[in-house]
Amino acid sequence: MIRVVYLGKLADIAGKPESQFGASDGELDWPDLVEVLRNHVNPAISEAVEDSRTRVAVNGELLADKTYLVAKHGDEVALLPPVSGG
Amino acid sequence: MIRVVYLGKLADIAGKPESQFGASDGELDWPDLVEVLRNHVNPAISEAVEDSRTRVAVNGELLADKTYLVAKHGDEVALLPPVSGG
Amino acid sequence: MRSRYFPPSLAADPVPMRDIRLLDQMFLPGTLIGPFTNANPGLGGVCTFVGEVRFDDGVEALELTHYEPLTLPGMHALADRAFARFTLMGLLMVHRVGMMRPGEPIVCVSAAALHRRDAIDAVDFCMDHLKSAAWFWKREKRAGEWHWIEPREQDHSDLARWQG
Amino acid sequence: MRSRYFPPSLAADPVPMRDIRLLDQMFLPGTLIGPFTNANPGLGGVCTFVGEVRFDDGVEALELTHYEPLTLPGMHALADRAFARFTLMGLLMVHRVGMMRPGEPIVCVSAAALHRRDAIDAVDFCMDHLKSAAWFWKREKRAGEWHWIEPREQDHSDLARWQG
Repeated sequence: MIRVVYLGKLADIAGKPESQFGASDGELDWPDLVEVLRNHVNPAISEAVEDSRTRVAVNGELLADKTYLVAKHGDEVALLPPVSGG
Repeated sequence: MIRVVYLGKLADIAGKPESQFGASDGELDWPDLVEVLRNHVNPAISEAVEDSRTRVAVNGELLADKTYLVAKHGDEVALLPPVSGG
Repeated sequence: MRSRYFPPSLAADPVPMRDIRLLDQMFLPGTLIGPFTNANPGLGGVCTFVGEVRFDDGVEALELTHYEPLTLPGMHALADRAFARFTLMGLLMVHRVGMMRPGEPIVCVSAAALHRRDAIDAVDFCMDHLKSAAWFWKREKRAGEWHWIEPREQDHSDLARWQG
Repeated sequence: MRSRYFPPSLAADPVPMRDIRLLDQMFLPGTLIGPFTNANPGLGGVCTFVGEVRFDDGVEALELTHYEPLTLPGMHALADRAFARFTLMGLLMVHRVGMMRPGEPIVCVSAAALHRRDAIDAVDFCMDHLKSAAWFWKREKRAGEWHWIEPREQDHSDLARWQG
């Protein structure tokens, strides 16, 4: 299983703080993630993570380019919207 | 009498913290002060107050141009060397 | 330049003092700053910034969410950059997470240095970079409802001050 | 821009809080900063700088001479300029005069504001201008002898930062 964590307002959009997804071949890449979010959570969260300002971390490591995501069984994928001002 | 106060290292140069000077016509201008310091205190203090960085205040008011000094009986003239760094 | 005399306690321990914390409970900045100052004997100056939750119109509470695997490492990486950029003796960086009321301290950054320019600039630098380094998301409660606070343009101009 | 809510105590007393002092005895900055912060309810941030007498090579003591008719008015005039230049809620400016030992606090400037940029910049501004505004002369005692400290070039470049 791969754990996906929704931070900030993404948790509101997803309607939950995190999800667990299985990957048939043991790996989840960026197109897989966008699709699994659309089909198994909701289209709004799928669109929100595609926003260019949404960053992705795998096991606490920020990805320079989230489209290069490769998550494996046991990984934690964090979806990070832009940080708040004020 | 006119009170002249030596601040900072000017007190060391003068060898005292202040002097009292009388003015024959009741007024002391800048050339008078330079001369009275040279003749009645010492030449070194006279030179030090002529240094362009030495400022002058009369009764707590800084003079924009010390050469316009006019001190009257009862006035306090402060001789201010540049403030220390550090 | 005059040479410097370092008191024995400092000479024996030249490692810069670093105190970085995330707190999920109310804190009193004075209880941190006194010991921090005393832990840096021989300093020339200490600059401290304390931010409090503002009394903004109708705001009842503020909640800060963070992502633990990024927040503390982010604060340490920011401290590394501050130590590399400024000549510091010590750096204290404390941030609240969780729910806060208006008037409560939310952040405290304190820098000790031999020279005041380093101390003041390090605090300024850390405050400008803390939000982008440490991944905090804020929401505020108004009339019983929570609202996320969006990023501001000001944050980008704050960071641009330190480039080049 | 969100509008701001001012707590009743502040709304009833919109005059900025100003605390300017010359002290001829040792002081503890913490005992000033706590009450200062509490006197400014509704603030967004407080920036504080505390300068201490450094442990410079062989320096046994530092003495600050001032000229009373200029010093306090000079500090008040500087506070006027800080209030005119920055949006401040309060300003604390305390300076020691007389004889001090290494490690003792010599100056404490604290600014409270709704926004951190004002608080930090006001402290920076006051520290850069304090020496030229307030007419302090320093001498230090090394090996039992007093030596006057001369002006430094750095002071001029500090002031130039705020021009234009």
